[in-house]
Amino acid sequence: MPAMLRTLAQKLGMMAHGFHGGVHPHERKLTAGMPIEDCPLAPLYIVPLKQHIGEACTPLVAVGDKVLRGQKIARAEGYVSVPLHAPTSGTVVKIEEHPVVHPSGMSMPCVFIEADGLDEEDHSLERMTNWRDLDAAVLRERVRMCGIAGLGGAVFPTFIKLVQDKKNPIQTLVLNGIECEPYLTNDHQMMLEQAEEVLQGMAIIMHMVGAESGIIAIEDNKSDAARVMRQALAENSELAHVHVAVLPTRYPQGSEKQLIYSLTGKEVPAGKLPLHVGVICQNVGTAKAIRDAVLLGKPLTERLVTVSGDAMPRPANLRVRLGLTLRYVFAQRGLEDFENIQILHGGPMMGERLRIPDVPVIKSSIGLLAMHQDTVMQAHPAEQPCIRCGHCSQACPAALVPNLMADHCRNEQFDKAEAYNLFDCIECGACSYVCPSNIPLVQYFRYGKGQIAQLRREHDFAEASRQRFDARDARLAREKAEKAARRSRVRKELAPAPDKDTTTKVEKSTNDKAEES
Amino acid sequence: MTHLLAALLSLGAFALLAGVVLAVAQRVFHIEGDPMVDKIDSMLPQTQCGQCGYPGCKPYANAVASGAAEVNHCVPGGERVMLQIADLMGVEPKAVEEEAAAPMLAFVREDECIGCTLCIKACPVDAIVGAPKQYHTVIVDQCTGCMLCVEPCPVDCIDMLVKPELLEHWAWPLPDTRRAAVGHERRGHHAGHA
Amino acid sequence: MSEVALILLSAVLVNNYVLTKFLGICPFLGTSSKVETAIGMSFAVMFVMTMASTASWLVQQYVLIPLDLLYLQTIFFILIIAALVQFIELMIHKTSPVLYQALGIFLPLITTNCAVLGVAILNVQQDQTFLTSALYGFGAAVGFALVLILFAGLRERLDGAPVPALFKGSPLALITAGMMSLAFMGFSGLVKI
Amino acid sequence: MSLAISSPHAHGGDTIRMTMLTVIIALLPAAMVSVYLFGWLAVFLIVACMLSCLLTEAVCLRMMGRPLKTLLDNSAALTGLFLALTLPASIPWWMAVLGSVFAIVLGKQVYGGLGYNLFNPALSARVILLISFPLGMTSWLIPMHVGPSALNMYDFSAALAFFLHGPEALKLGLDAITMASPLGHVKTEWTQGIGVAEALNSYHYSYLDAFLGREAGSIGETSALALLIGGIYLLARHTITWHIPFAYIGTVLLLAAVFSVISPEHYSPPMFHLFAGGLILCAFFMATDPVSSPVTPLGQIVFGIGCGVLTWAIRTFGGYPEGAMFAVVLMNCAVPLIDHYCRPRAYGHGGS
Repeated sequence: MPAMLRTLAQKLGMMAHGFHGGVHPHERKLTAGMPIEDCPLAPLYIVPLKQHIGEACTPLVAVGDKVLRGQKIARAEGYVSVPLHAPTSGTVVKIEEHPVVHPSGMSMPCVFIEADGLDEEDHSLERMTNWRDLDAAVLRERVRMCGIAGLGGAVFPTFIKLVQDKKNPIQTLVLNGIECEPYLTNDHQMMLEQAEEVLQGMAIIMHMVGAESGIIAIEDNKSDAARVMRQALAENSELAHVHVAVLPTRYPQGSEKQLIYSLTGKEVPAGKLPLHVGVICQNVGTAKAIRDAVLLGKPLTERLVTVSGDAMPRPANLRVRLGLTLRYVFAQRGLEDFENIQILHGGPMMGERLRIPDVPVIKSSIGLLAMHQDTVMQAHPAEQPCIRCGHCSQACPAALVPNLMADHCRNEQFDKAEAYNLFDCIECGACSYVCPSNIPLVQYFRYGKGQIAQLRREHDFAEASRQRFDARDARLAREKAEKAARRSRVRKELAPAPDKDTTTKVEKSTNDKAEES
Repeated sequence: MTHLLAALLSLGAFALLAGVVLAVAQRVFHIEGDPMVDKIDSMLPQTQCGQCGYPGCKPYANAVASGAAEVNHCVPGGERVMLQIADLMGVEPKAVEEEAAAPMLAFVREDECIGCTLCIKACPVDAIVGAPKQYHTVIVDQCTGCMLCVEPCPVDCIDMLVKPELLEHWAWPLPDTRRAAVGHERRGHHAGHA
Repeated sequence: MSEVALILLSAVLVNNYVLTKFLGICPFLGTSSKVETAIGMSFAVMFVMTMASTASWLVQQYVLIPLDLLYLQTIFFILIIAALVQFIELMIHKTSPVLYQALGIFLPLITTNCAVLGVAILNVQQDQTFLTSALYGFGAAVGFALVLILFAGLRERLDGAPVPALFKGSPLALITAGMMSLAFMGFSGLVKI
Repeated sequence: MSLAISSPHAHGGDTIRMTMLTVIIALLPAAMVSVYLFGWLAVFLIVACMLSCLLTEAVCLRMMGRPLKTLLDNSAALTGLFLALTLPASIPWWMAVLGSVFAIVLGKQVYGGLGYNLFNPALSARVILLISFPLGMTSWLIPMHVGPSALNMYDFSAALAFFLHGPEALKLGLDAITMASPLGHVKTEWTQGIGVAEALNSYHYSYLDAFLGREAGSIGETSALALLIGGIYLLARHTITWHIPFAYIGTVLLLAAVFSVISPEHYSPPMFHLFAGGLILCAFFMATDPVSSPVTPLGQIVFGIGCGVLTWAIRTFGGYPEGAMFAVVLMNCAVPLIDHYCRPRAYGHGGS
């Protein structure tokens, strides 16, 4: 009876279950259960110099250089950055701007590698089979060196999260196998086929951060994956304190903060990392990549990609080398004509719409969707006025008030938008999804965030300019005063000899110029 | 007579009382300068370009705060700055007369530069470096695009270039409400790339 | 105790100076474009109204009536109000220059706010005691503040609304105020004093 | 340069049109009861209000140069239906039409159309009518099946004549065809010093009749049952949430219960308040009008409590017998502030 009452209360929205809000879009997991296939190698690879959140990399190779698969071709710049590696063996043919995955359709410098077809690997990194005896810092450096960034789509450099902090000891590792976006199945398939490897990666991460327990989070629409993982866990004596948690399917459960709340009831404070509540969260694909980096010494040069969409002739779960163009990958699955097709990079809820298929696959490419033009257009009908129905606030996983926030962004009242916690918006799109007025709320938020960033940049620049201007003013005033003082002194001393005075003046003025410059 | 006297006295006494209270209040609540000037100054782009007719941003801020200048004279700040100032001053917004050009950068064609240092002296933010008889160069990160260096150059070797757009600085535009654009636009690009 | 509540209710809701007596419309329309400004104005008016009604009661009882100077009532009251307004103006200029700027001309214009003088005069006409007159002045001010802030909230919400050109600005503000006034008619008869 | 279009590239399929249609469907039981009680007069009133709302909306859209297909969002039709249901059956046709014009023009279009109105359009029109024509708005016809009435409202021609020309056309005195509403009766008796229990007694008040709708009142607000069916339908369809109706009705019940326990002679009992007047209609349909109510759950609860307090206070102490629509319009004034101060605690901000 209490259970029934609970369900009724939840149905009526009187009681929360798991994280706040959320929606349940049509799953459309066309590729569920399809075995992972290897995408064939191609003659040309394009490696953009920035594939993660943070600073872009600096190339280490020059045109004409021969590279091996896994060889480092670009160096990380700054702390929030990881290096890049050649996806196959071949020759660097050019380093120039090329369109990349970005909503603007703009270009960025990319390294072009012409494959030699041999796919020779670079074996310079030794295998760390003895990782249990190694210091966490050594393993962490390995993870960084191998270029691993969160493969769930956020591409935050992974090594940064893998720290042991005395103040905030990590108790729990959450392995994220939620995959709540429609269409996407690559994590699902990885858990089905490579459960052992994923668990090895999990053990390595737990060793690195000193976590005592682990949770493998899976939604109830992937019960087969949960079964496989449970079985693999049963066979694995090492991971005694790890369990599989099956959560009700709801988008955006895969978002780190929402997932942590669903599992532990803890909220990550705004502006803080999950480790502040003693949790770290890693995607299953990332765990597998960490395992490959440590056990096999293999840098990140490939990833699993769900190639799907309602316009995809033969959808599949593919293992794709980074740097292959989308056009090439799509062609492998029978899609060559892009007339009336919209390409989405990522899932339909958070993915970017790409303008051309000639951009390369990067570390964040969780899915490549080919959608019918009409399907995408139906999701973007003409915007109507907000009727303030509040469905967006009910759906918001961050408990924001999207419609009011969007009003403030539209009216350029950015201070108010910020006061309404604009920067806590995770851009999951649940609000736009439920909006009966079809308001592109997420775009308003992105506009607001972009404008605020730009205003801050402008303000900082203006402030720096003002300081330089003031410094210059002060310097000019000082020089003028000095000049006047010197002049009066000189005049006093040399008053009887007028011709000499003029020469001094000339000399002095040239001195001044030199000083100024 | 006494009635009139009473009226005058009481009114006078009362006025005196009010006067004394106000005089004291004036002392207590005395303020130095105009606090609005700094607020306005912090909204201005600090190009010091002088397009407002004042010798710099601070003087213009002064003029606006004192009511001597309208809020719409800052050309590089454009509409946004005008709206901010109007909002702060509580006055009706007024359109900026001159259209703000795209953000510019000064660029010295070094092979033509004669090293006269005139541009260096003109630059209000010390964003040009160089010694006499040496090539001068603009520090890109510090140039405000005020164009004050162009005029003094005796050999006309300074160009104003449009500031390049950076991928990192790209910002989402406001949504377009005429959503049919999805179709048109795709057809356009397809012709170019197919 | 219940008398206090009734006086306050009556002054705030039933006999609201703005919406049922239509006094003080000028600052009501002038300072309601932003909630922050409206709150600032509300406090200024609250201060002036409460002080003015108590001060005017004192003047009435101890100066005007004993000296038989009732014909000077208006002048005295205006003097009190003007002094109070000057005082609050100096204070706001010091403490919040932005609010000072935002209120602009409406701050000194509290002097000529008929609601303030109206409260002072009605107060002494109604033969109130010192306490009830203070309370009544305060209640009237709270009523003014309440509707001013509500109205400012409504007007802020209209920011960016595609209002037909004909109704942009004051016309729509007046229609909204009219609608509020109609709604406040619902309070009529609520308190019978 | 082509346009950037942000994710999500999927949509749940909700539309304004369907939302409005859902509310119209939810009002059908009440509309049917109104036809049962007031026969053709209810039909005329509903048709007149809906048509004139649609027509006015069309004219407004035309004048503002907006596409006429906006009419299809059903919002004008809904406003018309709302307004009709809050009017007494005795109202002359021109008053109904005038009310509809007020609702659309002053209630909605001057603010910029759907989504921007500050007050519930139907209720603002109702308030305007009540204050402009107090008599016409408070003459309650004796409904069919309730008491002996000189007017047979099931008779098409008689009803039409009454609707177009008023009672004079049928040579009927108002006394022969009208009665007091329960709220009005209690209020009148109260002013004459008669206690609540006695007043209800003299009215032959029955809770069952009030629940089913066999009492005088506005055509759509008499039947608590029909309105509750519609309200539950709206809740089940997630068109509204429980916050406003529960907070609103709960507050009225609580206040009425507390005060009627303290002094049953002075204060009406809670169930009387619940079934009387427009409380249920306002709580489930008017106060929950999304445009003029708060967005956030906490705000909605505050809004509901405010409506409840005002409704009870005006009914109990005020000059008007019914306070529900005043309460909602009054609380509409406070919505922007409620929204601002009752935002939910965002994820990661404070809390445990």
